[in-house]
Amino acid sequence: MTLPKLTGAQIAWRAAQDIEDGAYVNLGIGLPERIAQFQPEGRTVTYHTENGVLGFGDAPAPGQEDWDLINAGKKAITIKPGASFFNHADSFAMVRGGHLDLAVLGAYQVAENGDLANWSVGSKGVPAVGGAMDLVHGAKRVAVITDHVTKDGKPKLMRECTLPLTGKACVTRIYTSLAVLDITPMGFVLREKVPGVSFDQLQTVTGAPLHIDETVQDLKAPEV
Amino acid sequence: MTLPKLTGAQIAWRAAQDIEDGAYVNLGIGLPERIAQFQPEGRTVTYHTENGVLGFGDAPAPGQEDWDLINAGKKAITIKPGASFFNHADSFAMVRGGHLDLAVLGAYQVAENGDLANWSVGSKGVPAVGGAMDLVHGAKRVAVITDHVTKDGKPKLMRECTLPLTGKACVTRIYTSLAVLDITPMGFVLREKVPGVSFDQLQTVTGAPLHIDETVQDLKAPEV
Amino acid sequence: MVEIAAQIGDTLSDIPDGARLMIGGFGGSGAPIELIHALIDRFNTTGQPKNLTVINNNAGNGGVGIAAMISAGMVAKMVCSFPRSADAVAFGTAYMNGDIELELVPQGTLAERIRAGGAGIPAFYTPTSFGTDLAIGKATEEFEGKMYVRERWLKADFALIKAECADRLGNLTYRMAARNFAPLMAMAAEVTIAQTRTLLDPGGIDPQEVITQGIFVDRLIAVPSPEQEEALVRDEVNYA
Amino acid sequence: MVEIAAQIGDTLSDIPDGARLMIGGFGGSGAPIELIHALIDRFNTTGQPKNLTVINNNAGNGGVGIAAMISAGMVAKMVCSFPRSADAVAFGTAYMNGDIELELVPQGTLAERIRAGGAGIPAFYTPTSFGTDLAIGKATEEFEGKMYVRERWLKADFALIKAECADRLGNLTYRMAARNFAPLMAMAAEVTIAQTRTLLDPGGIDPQEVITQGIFVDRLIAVPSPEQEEALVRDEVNYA
Repeated sequence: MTLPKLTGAQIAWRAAQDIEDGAYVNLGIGLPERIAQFQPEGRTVTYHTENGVLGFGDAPAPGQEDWDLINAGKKAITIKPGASFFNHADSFAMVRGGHLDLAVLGAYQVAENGDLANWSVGSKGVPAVGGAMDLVHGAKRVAVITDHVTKDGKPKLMRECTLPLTGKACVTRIYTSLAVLDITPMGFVLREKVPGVSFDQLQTVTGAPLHIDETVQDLKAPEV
Repeated sequence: MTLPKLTGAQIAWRAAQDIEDGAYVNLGIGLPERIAQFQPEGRTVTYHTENGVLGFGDAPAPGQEDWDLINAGKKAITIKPGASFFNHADSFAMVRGGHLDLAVLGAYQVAENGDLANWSVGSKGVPAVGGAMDLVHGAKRVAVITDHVTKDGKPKLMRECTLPLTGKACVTRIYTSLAVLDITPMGFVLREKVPGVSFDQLQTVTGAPLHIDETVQDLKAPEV
Repeated sequence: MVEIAAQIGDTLSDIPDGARLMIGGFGGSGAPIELIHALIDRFNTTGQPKNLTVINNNAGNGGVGIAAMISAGMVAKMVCSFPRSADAVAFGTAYMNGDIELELVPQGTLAERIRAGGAGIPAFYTPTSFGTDLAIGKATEEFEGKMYVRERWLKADFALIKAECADRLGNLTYRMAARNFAPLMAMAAEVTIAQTRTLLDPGGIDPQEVITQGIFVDRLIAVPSPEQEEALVRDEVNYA
Repeated sequence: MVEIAAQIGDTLSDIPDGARLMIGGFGGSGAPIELIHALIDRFNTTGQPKNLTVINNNAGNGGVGIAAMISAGMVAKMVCSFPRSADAVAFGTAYMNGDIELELVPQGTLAERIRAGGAGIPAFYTPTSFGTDLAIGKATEEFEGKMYVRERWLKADFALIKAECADRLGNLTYRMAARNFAPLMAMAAEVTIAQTRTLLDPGGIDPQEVITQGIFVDRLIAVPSPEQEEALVRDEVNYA
């Protein structure tokens, strides 16, 4: 069964639409980073990176990199007027202290109670955690952006995570290639789904019950 | 019995002789502050004040005060080249983290185990503690500078403090108007005493046993 | 996102009765006199806000600033390290009359509790106050042979602080020792209100020299010629 | 009091076997490459220091800096948040071979533990890692309805950091995001050794713009044209 689905860029576009004007946001390494390029016009969003920069901008032109000016993914960045630098303790005071409006992270698995697993696939290889365990407890809202299923087609949205947790009951919204869902005391509540995918089809590729408590909207994104 | 004794300025002078070149020092409000003026020539001492200044200098000339540039006693100060400003958490990180070489404080009472009482005379009046309880735990050495007895002639050096404590077992050296003493596992050990005061006379005005474990030197200070 | 107010009163109009206020300054250095006096103006006009808890190192001096708030009857409780001084008559009178509550906190613990509030650290251990009356009722524990007292974070509904420069994104710098508690309070309050001597466009402060980042600041008001508390006290000014 | 060294090796000659070293930098930004390479030089000449514990956010990249220390066999243990990356071959190889120990710490907890070490706070509570494998064996407690994990301070015998400007009293500034862990490590180490691009007389740094105060710095060495780790890694430089 091949379902119509959003590309990674389209998921990022969809997540970008929900970021309000004036927000302070941390975007995780990888797919979440792409959200910045789809920021709707007329909104001012200030991006935070764990290594001590607030208010950074686009990547510099190739050859223009300054390697003292990088993001948490160790990619070269630029700064916007009004940016600031600070030490790592102050940076995580912003995170842990609840000063960020939103953190958007990738996920291996998300459970219906909001548990997130995104740092370890188990015992093989070198483990690495970075700032993910801090971010899930700090931001006012923690959203996940991910393909709806693994590369093998297995559900990433589950009753319980089977991989090591990053944080318990921390995710509140999920943007996937097939749907937008909120996590509520009921579990996964479907807010939007891709047209052409039925509720039953979506349930089949989701590892926990989907709930509906208001009209489900069409999940649409432009070609980006 | 009127004993020959040092003036406040002379006690401050004596305490100043022990501050090594290169030391970072916090001087308590009042008598301890006067130590700075007797700093021996050729030594560089950097003074810390709780409200976020390292490397301050003398008081400004009258009329030249800048009330954004004060010490913990809220007196106007000046800064020396190489001074720095920082916030209160960083200031007490310096204190609590053990980065100061020396704190010199006043005392109501000091016990033979190093307990210090210098913040409260009991339940009457408005209590105030300031930074004293932090300073006694932070500096590498905590010294006290005080008259040997109270204004009523009662001992300030005691078996146990009767006034509310500032800190337990924190004082290591005491400079008084009559003597210099160290606090050791034995209790008060006499290092220097004013010529003309006998050991027995000194014991009479001290509320705990005085010990001797090496030659007692004469405590002498110039007219200052 | 920071709001830039046209009138100083606009920045303070939603502070309710019973609010917890952190107010910057150590003695007069860094005291946001204009913000405090604007709050007194509102109280004198409307009777609000009252029953305030005020967190500051001291408890006001002379007849201005926090002392004037106390005299006006706006303050139910002070949280501070040093409420006693030659000029702290307003607090002393209220305290001796039983009209105001006092939570006395060692200065370094006060600073660290405020930082903890801003940094999401609900409790920490400090050697400060161990074995003293100020540790009564608090958990203690030994670490590496030394005894420590457990202290809790301190947060507030509003912080009122005084900056030297601000940009329109809320980044702040401070003048000399006027910095003291302000950067910590900006982190620990739900709403941070800063008066600033100069207000610049974004980029007007070198990103390496920002002391308080805009993320911690909610409202700005330009006060180009701020009063200095110490000078007012020496001039025996009474704000009433 | 700060010592100003004439030769970079002079700053490092007393680091013993088994020492705990904090090394500044996040990836290559802020990595004190010259100090690290001088320490490798000493090891290559004298066989010391070895069995080091290194505290850094990462675990080295390519063939330079911390990666080269690991390849040289100087490092017994890494304490870090993110030892995995495309270029972290030296650590990955040593780890998979069982030749190096790893203490994995969430990044914000790592920063706060180091700050706590410098600030005299032996333990604190953080929400970070609650309910995860990284909290196993740690005390937990509920505050105001949320669960927290208790973490301990982290200290070191030596810190090696990279500054942009220093004055002769040890006051430091940093360049852009190269600041990261350095100010915290300077506080938490018994002996802090800083390489600096420029070395100024006292007063050369505005007192309001000092980031690390001289009280936290013990040794300075001027390195006027420091290498950038990221550039060395891209050029596939191997320091051996």
